[in-house]
Amino acid sequence: MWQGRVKISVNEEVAPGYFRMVLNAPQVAEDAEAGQFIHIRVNDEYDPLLRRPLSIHRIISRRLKVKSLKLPDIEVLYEVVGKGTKILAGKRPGEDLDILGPLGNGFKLGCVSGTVILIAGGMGVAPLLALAEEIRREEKVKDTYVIIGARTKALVLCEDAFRDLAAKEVQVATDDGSRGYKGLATDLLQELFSTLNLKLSTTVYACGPEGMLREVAALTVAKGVPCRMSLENRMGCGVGACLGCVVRVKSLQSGVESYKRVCKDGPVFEAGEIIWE
Amino acid sequence: MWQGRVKISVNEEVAPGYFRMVLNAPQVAEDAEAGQFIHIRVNDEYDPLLRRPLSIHRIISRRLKVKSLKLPDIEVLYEVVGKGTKILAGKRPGEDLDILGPLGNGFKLGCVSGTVILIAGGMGVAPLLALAEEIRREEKVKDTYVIIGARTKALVLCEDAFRDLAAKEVQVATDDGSRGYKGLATDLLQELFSTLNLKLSTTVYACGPEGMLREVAALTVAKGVPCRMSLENRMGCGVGACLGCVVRVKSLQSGVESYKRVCKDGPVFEAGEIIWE
Amino acid sequence: MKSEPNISVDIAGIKMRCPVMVASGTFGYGEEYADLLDLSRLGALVAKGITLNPRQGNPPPRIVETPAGMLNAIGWENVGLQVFLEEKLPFLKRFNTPLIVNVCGKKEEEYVQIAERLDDREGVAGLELNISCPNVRSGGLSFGREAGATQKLVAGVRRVTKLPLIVKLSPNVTDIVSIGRAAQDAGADGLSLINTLVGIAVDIKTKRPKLTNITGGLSGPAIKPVALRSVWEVAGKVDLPIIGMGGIMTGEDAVEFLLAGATAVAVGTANFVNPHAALDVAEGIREYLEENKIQDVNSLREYGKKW
Amino acid sequence: MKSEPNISVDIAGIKMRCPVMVASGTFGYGEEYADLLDLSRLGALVAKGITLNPRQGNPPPRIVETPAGMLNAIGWENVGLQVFLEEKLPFLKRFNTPLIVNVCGKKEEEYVQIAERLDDREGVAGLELNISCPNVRSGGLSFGREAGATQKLVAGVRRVTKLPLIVKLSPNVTDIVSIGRAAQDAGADGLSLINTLVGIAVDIKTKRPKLTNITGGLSGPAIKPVALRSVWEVAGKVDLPIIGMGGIMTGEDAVEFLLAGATAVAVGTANFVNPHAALDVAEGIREYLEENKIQDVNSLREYGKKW
Ligand SMILES: Cc1cc2nc3c(=O)[nH]c(=O)nc-3n(C[C@H](O)[C@H](O)[C@H](O)COP(=O)(O)OP(=O)(O)OC[C@H]3O[C@@H](n4cnc5c(N)ncnc54)[C@H](O)[C@@H]3O)c2cc1C
Ligand SMILES: Cc1cc2nc3c(=O)[nH]c(=O)nc-3n(C[C@H](O)[C@H](O)[C@H](O)COP(=O)(O)OP(=O)(O)OC[C@H]3O[C@@H](n4cnc5c(N)ncnc54)[C@H](O)[C@@H]3O)c2cc1C
Ligand SMILES: Cc1cc2nc3c(=O)[nH]c(=O)nc-3n(C[C@H](O)[C@H](O)[C@H](O)COP(=O)(O)O)c2cc1C
Ligand SMILES: Cc1cc2nc3c(=O)[nH]c(=O)nc-3n(C[C@H](O)[C@H](O)[C@H](O)COP(=O)(O)O)c2cc1C
Ligand code: FES
Ligand code: FES
Repeated sequence: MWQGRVKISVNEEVAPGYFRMVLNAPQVAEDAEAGQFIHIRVNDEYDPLLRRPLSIHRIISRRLKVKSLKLPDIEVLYEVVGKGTKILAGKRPGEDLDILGPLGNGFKLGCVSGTVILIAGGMGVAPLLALAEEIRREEKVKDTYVIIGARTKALVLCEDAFRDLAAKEVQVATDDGSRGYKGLATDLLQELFSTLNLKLSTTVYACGPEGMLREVAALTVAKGVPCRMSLENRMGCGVGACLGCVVRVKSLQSGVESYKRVCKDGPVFEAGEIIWE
Repeated sequence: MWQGRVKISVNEEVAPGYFRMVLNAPQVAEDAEAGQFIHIRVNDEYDPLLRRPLSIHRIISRRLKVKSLKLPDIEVLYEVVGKGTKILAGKRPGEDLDILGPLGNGFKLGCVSGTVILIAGGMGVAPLLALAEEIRREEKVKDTYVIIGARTKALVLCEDAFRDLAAKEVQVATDDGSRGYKGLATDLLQELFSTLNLKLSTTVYACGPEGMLREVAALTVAKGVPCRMSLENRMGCGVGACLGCVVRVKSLQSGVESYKRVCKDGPVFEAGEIIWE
Repeated sequence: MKSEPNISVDIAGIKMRCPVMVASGTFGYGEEYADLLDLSRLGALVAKGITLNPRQGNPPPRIVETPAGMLNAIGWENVGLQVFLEEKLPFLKRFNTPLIVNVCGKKEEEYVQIAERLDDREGVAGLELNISCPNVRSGGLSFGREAGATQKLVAGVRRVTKLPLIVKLSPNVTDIVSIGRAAQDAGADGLSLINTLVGIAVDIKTKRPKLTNITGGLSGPAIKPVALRSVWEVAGKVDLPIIGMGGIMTGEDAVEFLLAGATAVAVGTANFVNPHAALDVAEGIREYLEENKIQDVNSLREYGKKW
Repeated sequence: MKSEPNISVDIAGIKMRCPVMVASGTFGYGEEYADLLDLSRLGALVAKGITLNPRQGNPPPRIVETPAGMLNAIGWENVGLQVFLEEKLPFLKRFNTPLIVNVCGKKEEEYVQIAERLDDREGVAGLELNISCPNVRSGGLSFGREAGATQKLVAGVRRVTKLPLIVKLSPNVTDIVSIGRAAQDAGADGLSLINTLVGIAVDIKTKRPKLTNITGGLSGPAIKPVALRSVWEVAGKVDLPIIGMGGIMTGEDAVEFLLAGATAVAVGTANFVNPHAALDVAEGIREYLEENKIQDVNSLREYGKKW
């Protein structure tokens, strides 16, 4: 966990209202895992007051001029939804940004093997691309399927990037049918489930809007397929101290209900443990 | 009085910590007089909350491409002293700024004639340059003297601009003696007074830090020389509604004491009417 | 939606074309803003607080900016009742906008005298009793911080006026509901809330308060959560129409107050930041109603009762 | 200046190397921040409020951002006294930093029992009675909003503990001085102020409060003026050392509190924005003293008395 000011080297609009930003932050990148996030202070004033959490989208190598050294950088992908992200979008390369991270528990691949399915809704691609990069290094994973859902064609993000990461198949669903399947990403998941032998090791990783995650949780729990999903919640501290970001969970072992902190115990949780309100 | 968003066409550092900004604001420039100010909202968030007042420094002509039309623009000169001016300094040409103006009562040259002395301390040059431009158009003014005081050489602003405006003499005083006279601008004023025939029509216009203005007021009142000076005060509305920016005055006619609003009744006042706390 | 939503409201018998007024002390007597916006489009205009005799107010500095807010200690500078009637009222009468006169005083007597003289005045639509001004102290707390004193004062004024009587509450109390109830019991027709919170800012260079008066009243977005809570608490317990205020900058902010239980809102500090704020807020409310297919702004205040 | 200025202070017998502590509920039990800053450089650490039995707290959403502030309605989620003693205290004892335990309860009985069990505990430097938490209601107002209830509660706890007893005051009252006096009369050794202001934020899309608990406690820079005013009022009238808090983000903010009459300060919401805030604030105070050639931080609190 590190906190300090880092330099922005890229901040560009990649789709209408969606930006990618590269931060020269080797202190954070070195320890970062897929599913973790950084907590960003968007300005020096007190409005907005709190930091904004953004998932680690990619860790990319930057070659330094001197001594052909390489340093890892952090890339984030964000949508402009309110004042904090609007201020971020106005930053220029060369400016500084105060970040804190890496925070949270990532996807924790552990001893994953066999078939892996990544399902992303909208901005949900952000942490899943980092995960896809990690999965590529997992020798026991045979096939990786990627399902991307978006409102419309222009907002389908990272499709090529996932393909480049040697996913077996990248499927796209859009609400308006302007690209790929017309309908929900979860329809595609259901269909995929019907073509796979779920008795063989299969794991699902999901990130996206709450409605989608709820449905993914229902589907995977019903089929007994292990599924880990990344949640979002309003955050205060981001480090587990304020208890502001909790989600209601039921222990898979004991059945005991309690609150867990999205920032520290998550943001990645087992689909089965989440109690949806 | 006009309020709206205007485009920034220039925003550059002219001396360490001092910036000049040009705003494409013909709606304001057309009505503006020397000594008036504009009230600027530096960002869309609520910190800082209030607008920041800056004097009209120059009204400059911009030639439009089409039809060889000309539009007047507003130039302001500002020092970075806190969070509002820091945010201003970070603006890029092409960005918008929400301004309100022109506000206040300017220097009101009226039927000035004979000798005119402008005395500026630090940022005080800002409104006095606009005044010098107006004075140039006054045929009855014979000689214009300019005295500029600053902490050090690098912070002596607009010296050449005043010279170009055909001032008879531009004198400079710096606290550290790095340029011109070593000492206070008011020392130079005192000296100048001793060389002039104050029986002939002489008027002083002043703007600068409170300490300087107090001294200028004392000198001019003692000699019976008419003097108008521009005051600064914390402002709320800028239009005379909140009564937040008042200064204590004593009517030159009736001797009655009351508060006057710097934003609306001023910012320019008769030196003799101000009651210094 | 077929028809435009209704945004007119009635506060204590005062009919307003839109639910947005300008808050007392932040809009002078209207003159200063007349160049910048059409006063006849406001829901109502609440004049700067007046006292029986002219008052010079506190020595400067009188205002200081704070994070997302400001402190003021104007100290009731005003022209006094007589000059108000002679010089300010004629101007304000020109606009077809209800004028609510904000009344201040040190003693009950003062309030009563002002109310008496305003009672039959053409052009005065209602009175707002400022019993909560934190910047003038007359031995201890101001009237509005104690239920008994509130009830007595309001009853005294009620006796001499038939005008709609709005009482403006202070948030600097343990139990704002009890003060609101006291006003209701004494015959008030409506409540305005909130006035400013008492605060201080310190100048660490001079080691003294930034305001000459030491304390000032905190207003602006910083206090919006406290204002919303106050409105919601009172709306649930007191059966009077409420004018909600405190940090309203946008139509969205205003809708929050209306949902919490206010019938109308007032825009204060926002006028300084955006001279067009009151009309922008009104337009924002209208847009909200349209987007949410709500026919009448008066239906919003029912929501808070169900929370 | 020849020598370093003194920045150590003594609050109710608790010796602190610098006048900056972290505020209860904003720093957990220290564990989460231990990676980011050296806990042994803090003046003191105030633990998250504990209750006799574990509490799960309120359903989310529990926090919402407001202009220059935030509302929280955590609702006392905590591990309970037993687990605190077994699992949290051992970690905190490792640092050479006074630990102040923030105590919460619904009934006097609860406070008393917790105080009894903490009295002889190694590693506990003092108690802070949170009698002002706005997020738990037990029939009407919380203890800290009424002088009589405050006095009774503090006296009850005083009877069972020899530990330095700090009482944390609520700003949601008409007269904070009377509550401070009641605490003093009942034997408190120090006062913490302020706790959060009660507020609401409304979601205009759902037409419901943003917090499930409806109301929450407002903290952050937005409330700093109210906090400074409270500290100044109480410091002038009550003869107990004060821990000032509410919106402190920088060393300059802290100096404002010290000038207003506080002996020490606590940093709360700022920890979320800048995890290093408490140490940065301490450093800022030291720099201020040096620049102003002030030898001892303890001399600052005399200024407010002269305003
Ligand atoms: C662990 C984590 C990882 C995230 N990763 C990404 C990412 O990689 N890319 C990305 O674009 N976004 C991500 N988000 C969401 C992102 O943090 C919010 O969109 C951002 O904070 C909004 O800030 P704002 O000031 O622009 O919007 P605001 O003005 O604060 O809010 C605008 C609207 O968005 C809603 N909103 C804002 N933040 C949240 C939130 N955290 N949860 C639910 N609703 C919210 C508000 O209620 C409001 O309606 C992540 C969130 C979390 C918790
Ligand atoms: C009519 C008028 C015309 C002005 N013209 C110019 C100009 O042409 N160029 C220019 O550089 N400045 C001018 N000023 C001053 C300018 O408005 C302030 O410097 C600016 O508002 C500071 O904003 P900030 O947010 O950067 O500083 P803040 O963070 O608000 O304050 C920084 C420091 O400056 C002090 N300060 C800020 N504003 C004022 C003020 N208005 N009066 C006294 N002290 C203040 C504060 O107390 C604080 O110590 C003018 C002021 C007035 C009233
Ligand atoms: C500069 C200023 C002067 C004020 N004067 C008065 C007044 O004379 N009478 C009154 O009842 N309220 C007065 N108020 C309080 C406002 O009417 C309003 O209740 C308060 O500012 C909260 O609203 P806001 O946050 O929108 O400003 C004043 C507020 C400000 C900022
Ligand atoms: C998330 C959060 C949790 C809090 N929990 C407690 C608590 O358990 N006990 C307590 O006495 N105060 C609690 N407080 C209040 C703070 O200790 C402090 O008094 C208040 O936040 C004002 O300081 P600040 O503006 O610096 O945050 C909490 C505040 C926040 C923001
Ligand atoms: S954001 Fe503070 S505990 Fe998660
Ligand atoms: S700033 Fe409002 S009256 Fe001058």
